[in-house]
Amino acid sequence: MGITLPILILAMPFFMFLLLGLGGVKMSRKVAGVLGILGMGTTMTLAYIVAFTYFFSGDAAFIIDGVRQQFQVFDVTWLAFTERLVVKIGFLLDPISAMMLVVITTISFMVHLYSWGYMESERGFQRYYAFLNLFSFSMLGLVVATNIFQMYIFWELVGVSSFLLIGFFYRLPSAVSASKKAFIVTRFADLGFLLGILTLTFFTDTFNFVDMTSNPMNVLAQTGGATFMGASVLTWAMVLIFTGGMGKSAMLPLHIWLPDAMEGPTPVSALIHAATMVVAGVYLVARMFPVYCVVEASMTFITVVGAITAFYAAVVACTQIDIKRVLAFSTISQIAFMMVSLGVARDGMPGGEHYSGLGYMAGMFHLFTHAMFKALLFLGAGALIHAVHSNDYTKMGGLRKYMPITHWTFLIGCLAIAGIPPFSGFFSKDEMLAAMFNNNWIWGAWMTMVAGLTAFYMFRLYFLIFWWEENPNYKHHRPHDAPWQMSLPLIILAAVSVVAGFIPFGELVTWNGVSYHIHLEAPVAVTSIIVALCAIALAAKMYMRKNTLPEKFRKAMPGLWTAAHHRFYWDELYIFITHKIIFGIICSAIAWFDRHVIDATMDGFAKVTQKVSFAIRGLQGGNVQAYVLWYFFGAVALALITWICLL
Amino acid sequence: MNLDILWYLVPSVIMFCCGVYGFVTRKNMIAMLVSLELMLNSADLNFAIFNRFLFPDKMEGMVFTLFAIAIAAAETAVAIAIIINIYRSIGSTEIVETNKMKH
Amino acid sequence: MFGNILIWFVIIPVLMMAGLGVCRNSSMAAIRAVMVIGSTILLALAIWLCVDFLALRGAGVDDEMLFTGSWMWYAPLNIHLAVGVDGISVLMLLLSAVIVFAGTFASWKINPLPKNFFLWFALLSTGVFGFFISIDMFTMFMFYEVALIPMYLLIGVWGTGRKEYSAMKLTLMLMGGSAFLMLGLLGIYWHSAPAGGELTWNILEIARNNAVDPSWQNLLFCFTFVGFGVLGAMFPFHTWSPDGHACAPTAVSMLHAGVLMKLGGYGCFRIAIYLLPAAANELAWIFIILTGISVVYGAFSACVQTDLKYINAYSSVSHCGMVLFALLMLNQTAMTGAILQMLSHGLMTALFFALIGMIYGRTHTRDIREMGGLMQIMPYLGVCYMIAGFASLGLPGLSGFVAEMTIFFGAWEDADMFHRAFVVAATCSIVITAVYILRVVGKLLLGKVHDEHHLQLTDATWFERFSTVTLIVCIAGIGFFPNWINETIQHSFLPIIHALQNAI
Amino acid sequence: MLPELIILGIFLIVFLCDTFTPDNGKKFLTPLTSVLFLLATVAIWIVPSCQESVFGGMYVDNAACKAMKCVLNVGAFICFLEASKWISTKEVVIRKGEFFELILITLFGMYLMISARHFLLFIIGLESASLPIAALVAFNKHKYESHEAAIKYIMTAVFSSAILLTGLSFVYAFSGGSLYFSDIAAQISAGEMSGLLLFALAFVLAGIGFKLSLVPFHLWTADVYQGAPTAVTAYLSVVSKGAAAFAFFIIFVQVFGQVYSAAWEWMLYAVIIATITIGNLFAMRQKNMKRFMAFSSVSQAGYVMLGAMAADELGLASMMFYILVYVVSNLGAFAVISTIEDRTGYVGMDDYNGLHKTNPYLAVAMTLAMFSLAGIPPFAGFFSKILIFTSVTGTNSMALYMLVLIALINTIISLYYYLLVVKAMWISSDAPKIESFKAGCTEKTALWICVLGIVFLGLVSYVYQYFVSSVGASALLSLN
Repeated sequence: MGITLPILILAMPFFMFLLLGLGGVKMSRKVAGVLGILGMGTTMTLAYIVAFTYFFSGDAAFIIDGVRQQFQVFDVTWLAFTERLVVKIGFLLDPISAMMLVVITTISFMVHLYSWGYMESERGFQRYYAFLNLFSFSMLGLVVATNIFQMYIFWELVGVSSFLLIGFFYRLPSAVSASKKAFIVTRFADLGFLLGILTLTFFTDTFNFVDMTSNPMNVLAQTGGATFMGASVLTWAMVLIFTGGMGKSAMLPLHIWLPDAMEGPTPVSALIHAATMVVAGVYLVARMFPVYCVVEASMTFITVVGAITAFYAAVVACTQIDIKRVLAFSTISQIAFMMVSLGVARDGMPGGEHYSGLGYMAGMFHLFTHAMFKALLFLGAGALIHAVHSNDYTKMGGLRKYMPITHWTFLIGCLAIAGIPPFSGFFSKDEMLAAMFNNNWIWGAWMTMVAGLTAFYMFRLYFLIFWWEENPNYKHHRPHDAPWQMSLPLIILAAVSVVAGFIPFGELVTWNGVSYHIHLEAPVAVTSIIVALCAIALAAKMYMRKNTLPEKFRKAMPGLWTAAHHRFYWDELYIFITHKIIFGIICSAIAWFDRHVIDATMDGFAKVTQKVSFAIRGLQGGNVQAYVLWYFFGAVALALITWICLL
Repeated sequence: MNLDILWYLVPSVIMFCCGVYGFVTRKNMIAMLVSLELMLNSADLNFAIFNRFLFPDKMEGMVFTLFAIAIAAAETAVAIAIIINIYRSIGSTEIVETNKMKH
Repeated sequence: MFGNILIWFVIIPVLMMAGLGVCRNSSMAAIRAVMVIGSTILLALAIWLCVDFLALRGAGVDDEMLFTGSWMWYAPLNIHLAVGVDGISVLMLLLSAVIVFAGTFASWKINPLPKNFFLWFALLSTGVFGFFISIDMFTMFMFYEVALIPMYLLIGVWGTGRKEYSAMKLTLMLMGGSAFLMLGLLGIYWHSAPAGGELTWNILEIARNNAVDPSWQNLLFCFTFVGFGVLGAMFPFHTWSPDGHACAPTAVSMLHAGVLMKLGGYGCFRIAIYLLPAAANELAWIFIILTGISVVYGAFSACVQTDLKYINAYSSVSHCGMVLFALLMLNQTAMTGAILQMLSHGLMTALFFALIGMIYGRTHTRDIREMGGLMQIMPYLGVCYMIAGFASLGLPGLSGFVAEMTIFFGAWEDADMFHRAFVVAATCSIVITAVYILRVVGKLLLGKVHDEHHLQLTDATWFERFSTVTLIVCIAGIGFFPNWINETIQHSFLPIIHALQNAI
Repeated sequence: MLPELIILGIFLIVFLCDTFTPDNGKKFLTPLTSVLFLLATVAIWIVPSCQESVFGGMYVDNAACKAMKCVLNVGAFICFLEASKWISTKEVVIRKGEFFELILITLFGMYLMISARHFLLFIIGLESASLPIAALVAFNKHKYESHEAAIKYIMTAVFSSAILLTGLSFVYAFSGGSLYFSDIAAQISAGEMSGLLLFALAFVLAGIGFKLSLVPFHLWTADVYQGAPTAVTAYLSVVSKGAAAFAFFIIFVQVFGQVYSAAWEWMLYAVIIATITIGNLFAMRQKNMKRFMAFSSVSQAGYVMLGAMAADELGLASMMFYILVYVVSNLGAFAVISTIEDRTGYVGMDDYNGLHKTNPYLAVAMTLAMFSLAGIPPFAGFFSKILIFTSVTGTNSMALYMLVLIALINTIISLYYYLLVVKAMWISSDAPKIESFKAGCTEKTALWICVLGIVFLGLVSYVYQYFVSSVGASALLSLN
């Protein structure tokens, strides 16, 4: 493969960003929109070509003896820290990056298209497209990174584009603060990432992924068994790197930014906060997977964090009233699913070689399917918001008659996420659960329960929006389906969600490049289907027709409900820490100290000098006799002192 | 050192100290000038004493004393002239009257 | 003498001063013409020098300093006017030229006494350029002070707020620093050659002789490092910086934070570390503590300020602390990062101050509580401010990121617990930086328009755009293509690293 | 003895002209004296020096002494120019000739101080340099301050000569019967250190320190400077001080060089610290410009003495250079002060507020003078300071480093108060008190000389090198 196409994949969105960013002010909306969509369409086409060439051409560069190779299309030096530690910018083609190219460009293109309708009347339309392109560029750069530092670079860029897009409606204070929060929380996580990179590369002396992952035992050997505070240094490094992933992927306790990020335009939420950027953490773990494998403790850490987060987010999602927040928590929960799935996969699992990479494959599979159906759900939610002008499900209800396209596509999305066959979510989730059961039945059971919760809150949402009771306002303002620019992506994504499960994913994406034949694990599949169906039935019972059951439930467990509704007070805790402790105590104290101690000391020198100057002015009393006395005693004292000192 | 020299030196030093004391305590400028003369004379005396006792075969100390006396006279003359001016200006020769400029 | 390109960096500002002297105070056009022509020539000269330098290096000329020249000045003390540049000085000259150029445009409408303003401005530039071309400690010190003193009048006459107090404080503190510095330099001079050898002020010769008695090195190191450190805003000698910057006029803040504070860092390695390597190895830890505190302390202090210039001044304390901090790591990568950080901070903070000046010129307040939503009113300035902010918080693609990463990776090379702890603390500053930058951006640019009157305000004029674009291009340039700069700097550090290793 | 003879010659010419021309025809006196004096200075400088000794070795002339005398001449010449306006005012015009005559006499005395190699000649020189100044200080007969200054001056002066003579009398006791510098030095180096010698040293130091206004012998300075006519103050602050500094160096190094490190180094050490610090502390709150300059000159004297601290050839050369730079800087400041005082009568620092609006050139000249005094490059003061510091640290003694450190820290205080003047002129927003006016031609000339000196003395290294070579050629530090 030549390097033209890969370079173009990166260059195209960046060029569009510059074009729309610098020249956007002079363009009409239409031109900007068309340019943006065409640009992204081209990128998507290129990405497809590249990905399909990689997967299906059978080129010897990509596949040798049935093992898919990691292929560095190009890798140019960007910055040389030392002779060995060199940052390069490159393009790594391997199963997961090829898959991500497809995911990112597809969703991005859908969002570009969708936004043309959704954002039409907004100010700063051109700016919006510019930012979307910036984001796409950064995300693509992230997934094709050949080395961990390149990933970090684009990781930061992704963060900033996310910041810009969340704060797109910058006139709204809530959007501004949400964007700030997102940026700072992820930035904090990135600090961990950076420290992790520092620690890891200190030993490996390379940033390159291939060098590190092709021989993970070597990495372990290079650390030479160094420990810090009881854990091995490598564990620290890998956990710190994972911290970066926790931030981007909104794992507990760094999840707080994601629900607020819903202040951004809904298509942005679909692109960034559902399909692509938030899975960067998962992608990071997958990318470093072989190294993680040799550090048992870090894998356990990932699993535990993922499991807790998945459950937490699912519970919270059951009580939210803002539909985008429900989806946001659902995203958190699903990403945590993937994390657990990665966490349970490793070498030497029971069940033999065959199962070693199952969790990895399943996680990636779910990443793919989730991207599609979650984008679909978000775009559907966008259509609803577009129609009702509110994020609040209490303003909705009974919409199925008014918005049939939205209704059906949304339903497909819900079925997919709930894991009902034959929709795509079923297949990926089933593989994940199988991997978890395979590792330890506790993980399996726990995550099956989360899957049940998922089905419940998604259908709760679905019923509350499309069934329940009609909002009387519809009479004044009749909701209707969105224009074609918005409906088309919905339909396409729904179609993908239906069929994506049948992609032979195991043949394409595995951790070691050896293809893997997916087969249903009947007990696991049946259990999960039953659990999901029960949950859907419960949701239907509670929310299909207007009744008092939900109210009764709420009354029955007031404490739990309130706590869950307030997301278990994480935000309050953070606000307390940041505002009260960091700003109120540390920063103010330091600022005070600076002015009143340090600066006052410096001023104090001046003041003391002034004071002394005034204090000794009596020396110059104007009386010549006193002058002479000083003179005389001065001379005598000089002699005496010298005498005493010297003789 | 020869004990004899002290018989002459000590009065000279006493003279000097009296001069300093007088200069510092007198209110009248003329009296201060007189005190200054005491000090100058004490120095002259020293030269004479040292010359006579330590270097009897040389004359430099004596010559120096002569010159110093002449210079002292010149100084006194200038000082008196200035005092007269002050007297004309403020009608007093009290030293305390002349401390307008200070600090 | 005049065949040496470097000398012209001093001659041209002097000629500018002469030209300004001829202008009448009222003829703004003539004054501007002199300044624009002069600063453009300087910029062109700096670029030419840079290209020439790289070409020579590319051709394999491997001397420590290029374009050297040395002319006897004070023969009895062996004082020369010795010039020469290595990669670092070239970049510093380029930076200074860029900022002088941008500063000229940023003070397009200076009032009152434009002629005098530019006279002092040009004198300041003379000092800055002279400092960077010198390799003789005496002339270096002379130019150093030449660069400092115009600040007093520039702030005092054309400043705002408590300008008299701030100008005095700034001048006295910096001069206080230079008092220590001077003593250090004298000590180095008197120990510059082995017994019986000819004493010299020439940095290269001193480094070659390496004759400073170890028992003296520690003392002299403290003197010189503190001396330069004061200008580098090292804790606890940084307090001139917030007040001084807050009161200074725009171009002066730009030049001061952009270039003058770099003199401190530059001097620290060129004199303190290079000439006193044994002491540098031994005493670095003390200053690592101080500069480490600077980094975090400055960032935390910036978080609660409400005056834009104070925020930026404290941020400068933090960033410049990072420069010294990195230098003290005493390894090539970190020191390279320090120079990158100097360049980056120079450009970025100049941009900040330029923008603050422009905003202040319109709203007549610098209090972020009294402004808001400026992005709607002056989008150009708003966007520039955000870019500056992103550069400051280390966004990849802009210069700050490159510098900070190089510093961290370099600093991490020292594997002991002490260094590690301080590096971790320093890395924390990038989060705090994000906090205060976003706080300002959020309050100042985004959100609702705070004051109805601001709706009448206009966006940037052509000369303001010119000034800012120049800086942004440089910031992005470093951010995108850092490696040629990086290599140039790394190469220039070889002698210093060598000296340090020999001294262990 | 060429310089002395020339000065005497000019004195006689001026004296005769003054005596034998009618009162209303004395306009030519100022130009006559100035031109003659200028010619004399050039002559002294051009005529090659010879190592001559007169009066049986009591008087010695050589290149270094010649250079010192030239420095003093520069100062005196500028003083003449500055005085020309004041001396023509109606209260004092009648005594115009006397002014020049007295100045010339003091200059003659200073020449003797520098060239004397015997204490008798030195004392004669010192007194003839000192007594006429009392008359000069009292020159403004119509002003009370002038009288007060004069009485303070003369009283302290006589007291100090008494102290000096007493000190010398004790030195004489150690001298082996001769008051030649070389003889005394030989005797002292042979003998033991004794308490009496310490007292003698301290008294001699105090006696000469009076002229230099070293602390604590400086208390007369401020009052006298304030009360004396400004031209006289200017003269007093530079020329008289410069001559004393040279004499101090020569005497202490030649006569007491042997007991340098044992005794007077430490006396001087203490005195320098006190001088610089006290001078600065007093200067920083002065509001009267002349008084301000007085304390500034006290502190400058401390820096001058650093050259004596070094006590070597480099030290002497640096000291000469310092004094030359100090002459132009200080006289530059005094030129502005006297110009303004003659026109408007204002001498307060607050009166200078906003000076740049009405008299920009004066403000610029004053600023340059202040910067130079404060030691700011590229002005000459920076070079003189750094050169003198370099010479002091040459011995690599830690104590001297600390001395330089203290001196350097004091430069910050001095910078503060010099900047106060700059602040008043440039920054203060008050309405300017001083009207716009045109300075006279002599004042302009004086200012131009000073400004050019301030700007170029340092940048052109020739002057310093000239001093170094002249000192090197003169073997001043050796005993003969």
